[in-house]
Amino acid sequence: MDSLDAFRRETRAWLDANCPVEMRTPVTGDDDICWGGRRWVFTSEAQKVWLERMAARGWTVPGWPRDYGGGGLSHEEVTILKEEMRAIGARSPLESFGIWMLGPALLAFGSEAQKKEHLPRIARGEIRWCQGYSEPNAGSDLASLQTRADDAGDHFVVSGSKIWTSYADKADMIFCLVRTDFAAPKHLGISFILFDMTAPGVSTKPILLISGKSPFCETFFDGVKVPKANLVGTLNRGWDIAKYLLTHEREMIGSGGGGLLGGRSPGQVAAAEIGTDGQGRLADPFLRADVARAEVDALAFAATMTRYKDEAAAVGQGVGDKSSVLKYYGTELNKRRYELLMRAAGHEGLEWEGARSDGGARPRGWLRTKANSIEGGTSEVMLDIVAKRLLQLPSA
Amino acid sequence: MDSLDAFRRETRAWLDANCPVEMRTPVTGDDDICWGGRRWVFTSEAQKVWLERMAARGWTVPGWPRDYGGGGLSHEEVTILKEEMRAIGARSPLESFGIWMLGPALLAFGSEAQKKEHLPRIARGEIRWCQGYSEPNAGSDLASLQTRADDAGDHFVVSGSKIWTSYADKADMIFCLVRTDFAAPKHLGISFILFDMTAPGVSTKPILLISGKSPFCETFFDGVKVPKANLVGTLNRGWDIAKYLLTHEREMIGSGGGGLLGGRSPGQVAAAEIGTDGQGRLADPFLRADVARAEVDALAFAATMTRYKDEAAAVGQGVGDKSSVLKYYGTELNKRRYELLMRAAGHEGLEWEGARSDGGARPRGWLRTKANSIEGGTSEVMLDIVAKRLLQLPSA
Amino acid sequence: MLVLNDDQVMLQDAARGFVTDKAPVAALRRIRDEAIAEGFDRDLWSAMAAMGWTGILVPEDQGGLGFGFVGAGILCEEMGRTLTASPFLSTAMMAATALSRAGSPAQKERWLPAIVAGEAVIATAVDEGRRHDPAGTAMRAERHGNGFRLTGTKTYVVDGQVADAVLVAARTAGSAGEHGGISLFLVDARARGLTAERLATLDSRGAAELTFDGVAVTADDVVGAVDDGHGLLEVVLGAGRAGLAAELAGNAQESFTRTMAYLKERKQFGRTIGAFQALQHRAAHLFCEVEIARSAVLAALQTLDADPQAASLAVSVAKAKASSVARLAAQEAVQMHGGIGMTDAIDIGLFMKRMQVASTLYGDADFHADRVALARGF
Amino acid sequence: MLVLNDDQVMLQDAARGFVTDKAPVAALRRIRDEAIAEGFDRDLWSAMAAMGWTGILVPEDQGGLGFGFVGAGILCEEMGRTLTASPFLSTAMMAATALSRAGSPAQKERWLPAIVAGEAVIATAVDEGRRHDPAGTAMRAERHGNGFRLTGTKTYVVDGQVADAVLVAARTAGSAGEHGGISLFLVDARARGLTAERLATLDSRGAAELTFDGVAVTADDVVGAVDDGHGLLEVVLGAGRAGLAAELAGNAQESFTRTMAYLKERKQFGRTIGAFQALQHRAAHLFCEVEIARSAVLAALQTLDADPQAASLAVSVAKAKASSVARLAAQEAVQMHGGIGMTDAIDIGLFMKRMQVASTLYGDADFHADRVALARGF
Repeated sequence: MDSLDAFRRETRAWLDANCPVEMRTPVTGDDDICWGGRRWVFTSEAQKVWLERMAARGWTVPGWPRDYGGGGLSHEEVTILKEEMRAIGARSPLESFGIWMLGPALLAFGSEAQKKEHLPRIARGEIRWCQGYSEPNAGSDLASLQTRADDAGDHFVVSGSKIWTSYADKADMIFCLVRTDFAAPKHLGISFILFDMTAPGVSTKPILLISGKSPFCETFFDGVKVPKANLVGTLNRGWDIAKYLLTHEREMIGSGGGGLLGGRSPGQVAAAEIGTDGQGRLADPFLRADVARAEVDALAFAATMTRYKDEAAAVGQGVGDKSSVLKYYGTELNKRRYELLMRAAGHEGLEWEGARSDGGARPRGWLRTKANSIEGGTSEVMLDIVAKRLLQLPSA
Repeated sequence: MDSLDAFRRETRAWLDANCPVEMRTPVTGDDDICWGGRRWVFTSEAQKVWLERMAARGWTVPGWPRDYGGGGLSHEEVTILKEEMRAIGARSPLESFGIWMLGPALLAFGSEAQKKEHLPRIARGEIRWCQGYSEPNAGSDLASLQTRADDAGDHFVVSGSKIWTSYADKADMIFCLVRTDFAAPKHLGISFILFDMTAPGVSTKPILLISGKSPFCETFFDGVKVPKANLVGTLNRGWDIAKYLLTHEREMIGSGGGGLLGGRSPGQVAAAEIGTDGQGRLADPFLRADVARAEVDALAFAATMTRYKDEAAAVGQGVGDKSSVLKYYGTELNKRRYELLMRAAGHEGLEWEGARSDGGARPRGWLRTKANSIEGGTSEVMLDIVAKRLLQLPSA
Repeated sequence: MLVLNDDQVMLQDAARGFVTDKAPVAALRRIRDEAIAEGFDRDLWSAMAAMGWTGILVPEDQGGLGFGFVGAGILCEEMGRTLTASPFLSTAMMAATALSRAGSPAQKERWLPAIVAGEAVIATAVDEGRRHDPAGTAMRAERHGNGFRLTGTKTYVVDGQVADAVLVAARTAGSAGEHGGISLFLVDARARGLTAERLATLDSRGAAELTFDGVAVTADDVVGAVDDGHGLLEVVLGAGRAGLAAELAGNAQESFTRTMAYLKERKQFGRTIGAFQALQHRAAHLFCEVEIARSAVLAALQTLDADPQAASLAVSVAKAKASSVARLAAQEAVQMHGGIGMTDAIDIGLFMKRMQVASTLYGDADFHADRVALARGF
Repeated sequence: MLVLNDDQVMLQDAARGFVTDKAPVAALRRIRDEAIAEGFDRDLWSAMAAMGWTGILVPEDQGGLGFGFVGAGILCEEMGRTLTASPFLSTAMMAATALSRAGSPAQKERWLPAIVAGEAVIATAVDEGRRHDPAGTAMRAERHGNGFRLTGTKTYVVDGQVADAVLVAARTAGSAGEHGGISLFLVDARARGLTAERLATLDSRGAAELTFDGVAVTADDVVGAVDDGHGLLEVVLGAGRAGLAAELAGNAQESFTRTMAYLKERKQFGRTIGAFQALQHRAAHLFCEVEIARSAVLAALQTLDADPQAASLAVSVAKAKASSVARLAAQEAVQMHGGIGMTDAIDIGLFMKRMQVASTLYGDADFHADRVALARGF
């Protein structure tokens, strides 16, 4: 424990000396997040300095090996770093699909050359990645994807289209599931490849959501040349990587739902906005009954995230199929949270533009949550996984 | 309208003169209901007199033809009779599965001889019937029933067993679904027959429910001889009668749920038991939120029962497949009602015996409702019917 | 009889044909995309007037159809199916109810023909905060000579951005929370001291915050009796609530219908998704809820026709139930459509947005469940 | 770490073996069918004492195991799985908590060894009406010489029909609704003026209504400080609530497990019913709820071990969540079992009956959700 205590002291001192004060204020919107990439324009000098200093220590990806631009920290050290950052309100220096998704996939399935090439550039925020998974006719049924990568000697030729590609219009590169064998059963003809979004034949088109935002794109590939060196893992065995990443993603989204709930709860927001009676009870009894029950569920869910992680850490594994429990429950809770916030808001929740409603932040947030139980695997798919894999109920 | 007004005046006068005062007090339990039958012991002279007087006018079954012991009244006249009985709190003179189920079936499918033989005795309360439908391995999947009726010349020989036979131990006769063709598709080898419960080879065994009551029996048939004259409708086409009766039963159970709700609602009971604040609001805000919503649903459901009946009457038909809507929603509402009553009762709802808890009436009632969404077709079967027949969703 | 009569069925058929033809959802998209500040299409409104809709609640002897609340509700339901934007609720239902029942002869003469002709829009201004709370009216109407001066702010006034006149609730006596002491005034929108700030809203139809800065009105501008306006206000709001409940029933039915169509068309895992039993059961449950909401709405409209002052319970049941069911229908519609459901490419999101507005206005499901409980003794 | 440590896992394994072997559900049926008035089996209780369970919360220096609340909760959970009837909650959890933390040396000496030996049953008497309401304590403890006279009635006292002593909350000052002024007394069950009426209960375990008619106690019978017993009472109730929450988690898991087994076995329409997707999704949802309830229970038990006086929020989250989830599990168990589920032939109904008792005692889901909301600032 002594060395961990020492690590905590050193970390605290370093953060105190190196985290710019501007980077110690809460993130209030997308604009405050640093995504990196070739075309990234820092929103402030502080944002740039903070990324550089953290990247130099490998602390943008503290748990990755040092050889690939990471911090080489242990599980316990990573936890301490996060706690100390939270203690001073330090923002994350860098967020990206490279950190969340591609990095773990390359660490598990990539060649040494691929790790050396891509991981350090992710860690330094030099390349921004997007994820090419879903297709218009392969939504929940991801494995039926039809985007093809045909063998052309030293390269593949990729044609087809993807949908729900997050920030494809802002990304530098894509990791992508493609079909390389049309004769095999659908799960056995899929490969996992990487390519540049500036390659000839790639185009993107943002998708307007009901919330008025466009975080997703349609992405089109028309004869895109991809060097064979960019195949990750084994040809036609890309589904293994996909499954690994899907599980990883669900765990992350489920926890993210909890993370969003980590701020003020609907009951606390309502108390601030509507007020309480003399005994401290929210001055709207019907709403109070529901926000109270939501609070119970949110706290019990937070305990579940902790328990699952502790259980997984105790045996040195991931959360596995139980990530479906987190994804399902976390996103449904988040939808419920915004329904309650809308009830609390009343007329004020109906304004869509203008300064006093912060550009309609409440209703736009409400509508945005409706996608939570669809993106990254629908609630129905999560329940199917729980029923089949965790409960071992028979197939129809 | 003049003749209806006259009918109302006459009815009111007759009821006033003929309904014993003891029969104008609320029914408080099963013991107050007159079921009739060979072995019936009237609980009072008034109960006997009331049945005889009503039966003499055909008003135990006011809508049946006069030729078969009914009152021959029109739809409007039946409604007036019921309204006038309700106005003085008159009890029903007779309840029975003969009135509810077999009578309508015989009117629609029976031979003239069968109608003449059975209907008047039902109307006068002389014969008590039970219904042999479900079997241990054919619950929701009723059509897979295995009780056999083998052709033995002038009679059938019936062997097998039924389950959930209501009051089989108290009934004089049974109307029963049996398999008469084992080679045909399962819906096409079923026949509808009638026989005496005192016939050799019939035995019954009550089933103890979780509420502590035993309204149902297991019923066993071991080589029971049934004359062929007791076949109703066409051989091997009994499923048509079964379907007709199932629809009829669902409508009745659904409405019954509403009928149970016709008394005090959970909110009203809770207000009487727990009290209200200075503004008339139930003095338990969390419970109040839920009983208020249940009240909204109960009132909207009551309007739906009225609407469906009015719509059906307007075109001169039954409610049809929409009976599944009533059965599903009505029984789920009734379960919810008792959950709320248990919440209101608190510790007092935990007493199972003794005078002050009226023999544990509250928790026993609560447990009894759990069967509502199972008996007469489960909620799951009702939802399947709505999905397939009303919404035309495809089969798996 | 809780069914439509022949005249009502004919009206329904005509209305469905009209909105399908003249006011499909694309018409609302145009209002949104072209940022039409009024929040509706004047030509469409004139066409409605030509159909007689504007006068549906105006008695025949005053130039209207006198078709009653069931008829008006039928129109709201059909408009709910296509998200038709118009001042029907504010003007042809609420203002027409107020004026035809409690207007002075001069007020009737001035405004009812204009309503019937589709030439006047009249908004009703009640609420002053984030919640619907008529008894909470605090805005002062101070006596001044023979008249009054109105001072205060009204939030989320439907059609307030385009109204020719405003029916406004203000306090001539008592204090916020009391039923007594509220009076209703009909104020010309051009009156000195009255300003409207347009609100851009979720449903693209807009609304206004109205500020009254010592607006002078005379005794002739009072609708109904001074100090005793709460009962009339309840009848006017009853018309609005029932209209919104009917609209929500239409909204729910249409998003449900579109979802069923999608379930029968979309394939995943090699099957039509409508064949998945989990979705079937949710669809069947939702169907039951929609059926029950429809019954509550029809019962409320019939009760309003029988006696508007005794309709409070039935109207609250309908508004509470229709609001909850339309919400469930919208949620299920988005979820069952999956990815495409969360995009603006299809109309489901527009139904959800309007649902939120209509379910909030004039009391949300909680507000009305509270009223139902009080009316039933708890 | 929100996981069991090795010692706790061993305890869990041993407990599961013990209750499966010695106290299956059939043992509860015997208590019911033979109408055993005490509500439990004395031999089983002695066997539990031999296992050390009775002393699980008694410190080692007072002859117990000192295993802590996580350990006690593990036992409750396992007993919840088989509906084991015993005075564990009243005596080994609540009374042991009160006495080991706040008992006088004489009280400890008199009672703790007897608790550990399985020779004493001590009930806690708090509520006076149909609802759990500790602050609502109205029963008077009037000063009389050096002691007090207790007068009043306590409803639904768990194990009150069999207790050797009763820990009773009474008012030495203040009035109902106030936290101050409550004192706790340990009263011999044979005291003059104390009568117990046995209640036949839903779960066949019984309870008692205790009537105190001027029962004389001395200052030596006070547990903790006079007038300041509310804090101690909350800790004692916290032990009871956490124990019930753990039991309810066990109850929910077992009825869920039995239902899953039935879904894999029962055939209808030519298929195993567990293959129907509508049931699968409900089962999967219920599994998630059970998982989340289990987490809340473990978090509460760990928080109690860390600091019982700071555990109020975590305990209320656990009791609220476990009560709701066990209710849903029981409802789904009966429904998914179909006809057989509504009969006494299988055990599912017994799980439902005990669920109702355990979820009601010491605050139902509403009571605890209200506390959670207050603790979180609304």
